Amino acid sequence: MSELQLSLHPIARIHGEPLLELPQGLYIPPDALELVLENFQGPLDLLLYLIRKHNLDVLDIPMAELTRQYMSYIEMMQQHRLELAAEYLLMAAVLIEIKSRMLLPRPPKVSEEDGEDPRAELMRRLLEYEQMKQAAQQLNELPQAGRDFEIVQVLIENTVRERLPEVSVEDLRQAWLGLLARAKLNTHHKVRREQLSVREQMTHVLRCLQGGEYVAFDQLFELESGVPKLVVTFIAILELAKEYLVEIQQSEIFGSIYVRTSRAITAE
Amino acid sequence: MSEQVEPLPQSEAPLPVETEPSPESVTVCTDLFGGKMNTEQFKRVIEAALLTTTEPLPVSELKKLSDVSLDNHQLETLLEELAQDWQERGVELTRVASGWRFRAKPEMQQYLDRLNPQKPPRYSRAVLETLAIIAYHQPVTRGDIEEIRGVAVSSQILKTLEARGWIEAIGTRDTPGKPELFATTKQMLDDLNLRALQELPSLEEIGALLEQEATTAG
Amino acid sequence: MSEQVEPLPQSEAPLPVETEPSPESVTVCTDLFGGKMNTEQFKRVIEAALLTTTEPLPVSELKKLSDVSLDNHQLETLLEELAQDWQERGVELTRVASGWRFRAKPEMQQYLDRLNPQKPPRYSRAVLETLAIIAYHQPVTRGDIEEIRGVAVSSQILKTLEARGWIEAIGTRDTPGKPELFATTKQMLDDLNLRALQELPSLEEIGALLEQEATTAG
Repeated sequence: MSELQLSLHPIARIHGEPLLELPQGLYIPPDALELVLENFQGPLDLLLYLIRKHNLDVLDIPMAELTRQYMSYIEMMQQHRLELAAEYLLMAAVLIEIKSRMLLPRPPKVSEEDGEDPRAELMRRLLEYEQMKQAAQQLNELPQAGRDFEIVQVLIENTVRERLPEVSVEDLRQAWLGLLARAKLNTHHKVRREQLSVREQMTHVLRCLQGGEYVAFDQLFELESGVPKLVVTFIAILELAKEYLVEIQQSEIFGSIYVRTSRAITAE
Repeated sequence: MSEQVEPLPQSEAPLPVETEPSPESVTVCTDLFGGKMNTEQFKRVIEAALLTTTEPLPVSELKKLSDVSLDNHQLETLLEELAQDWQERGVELTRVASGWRFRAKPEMQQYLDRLNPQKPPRYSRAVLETLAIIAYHQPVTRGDIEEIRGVAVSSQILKTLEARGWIEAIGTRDTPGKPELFATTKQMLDDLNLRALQELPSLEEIGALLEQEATTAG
Repeated sequence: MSEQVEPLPQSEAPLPVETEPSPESVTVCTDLFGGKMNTEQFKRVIEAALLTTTEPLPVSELKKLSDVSLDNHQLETLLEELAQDWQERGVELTRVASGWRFRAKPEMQQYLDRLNPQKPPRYSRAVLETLAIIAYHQPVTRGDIEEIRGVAVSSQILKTLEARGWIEAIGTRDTPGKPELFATTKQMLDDLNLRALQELPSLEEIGALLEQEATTAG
């Protein structure tokens, strides 16, 4: 339990834990001490720990006391051959400097800069860090996805429907442009706008004739669709005949005209 | 926080999913869970477990969710009840080879697709050109298409377009070999959102565009 | 009651989740969906979509599920109703930074952990402090973080948070070396089930907590 606590919680929160006391008769297993020392996040963390542990006032730090405490921890870390980050030594220098500045008599005329408490910057940093340290812990206590709650995920089987490619008119236009650009068919296959409707009608007529039987000529026309359509249909039938796709028969003069898909008879 | 002894709050109003509980199951489960968890609460736990797992959960796994030991039959009765509770929803509880799992009903697919617009596949240039030729020159034979494209047209291409319902053979040309004549279908017009073939860009426009390009390039 | 036109196919048994529908919502939705889909059916679609997606779905995405156009307010009313329907379950519908999503309630975790004993690793204090500084001071450079923490910040720490998708570089500060500026992501808020940074514990609260500690320690 206590070991778990140690690894999970900032050391400064464990007030009065005998484990953290300096060796005053009490035996500390060396690896436990190492764990404790390693757990400091840096000089600020260590200082905060000392301040809280010895009930010092952050806003009125007794520099001599704090510096002494700090130095003894640094020594202990060095004894245990812990890799001591440069920041720890730098902080030691800072503490000593503040301490000595406080020993100097204050100049009688207090200009704004000189008059500042030599501890002010250190205090600001300690408070700011402590705030963030606490914030970190609060963040850690918020429920986290995957750790403290699971996200719902229900399966979708996507075997249900195959997706088909979509084609737009623009795709067809591009395809045609590509063809034109490649081939010399410019002249060959020039087709007018109106002729597209003729082509469509040719397809329509051929569909009507699909049975292979003769169909009465007038049945191929839809009278209700208006004159332009009738003309187009007529041209379509002529075009089909020209391309040998249909044959047109009239058995007697003024008799009925019949159309059917062409048979081998018309072979050239 | 720390004083929670009971796994779930007991004071809750009856859970809304509760359909008429069969008296049998209630009896089984007040016995089963004693003061700890009632059937409905245990169902909520199973439900939460199944909803948060995409892999099917075997009965042997689901057993771990209970504080008391359950036999397979009891658990399966509960699972069937749960499946029942869900049957009107868009998601259903199903039993598959390796266990139980929730899945979206197939009829939800059309809606869910709207949220995951996977890039639709595209047709190759060969397919598009073939389609364009059939659209503009119909009725045409495979030979016509090959002549215009300058390369052989694989049967695969025509099959693709036929399978899609966009082209069909509407007859044969009366030349040696009786080649089939292909034309586009109404389906193709529908799918391209056209009322008639004339609504395709006219070839004249396309030609003009090309000439323009040629002259500006020259 | 009798003026409700017919919000539900009458042959069906009432859906198990249905709590007393507010008459207002029924009226709104028979109008909205006409003959196509009634409110309850649309709710089933939204529900299925939310259940099948791990990423939170923003209202703009959820709109795509409707065949008629809905304004944000109408949709949000429906979502709140849906959240209401679920509130007694082990799973709940919550609104987070990037949208709406279902999650298992944290009190279910003790059971779910039995099925999936592998827990994600806990973050070290160094990582957590770095995250806190980025969250509360963003945008910040690595240098800023180091100044507050009083020690060097290893690249590993930043990489861990980036890999989790919780922080990202959002630009550079215009000082020598052009150091990168880090900020937290929507994903971080989503993972903590928060809608906005303001929902993080406020610094004032944290300050109060500190004072309290200081006095109790004394």
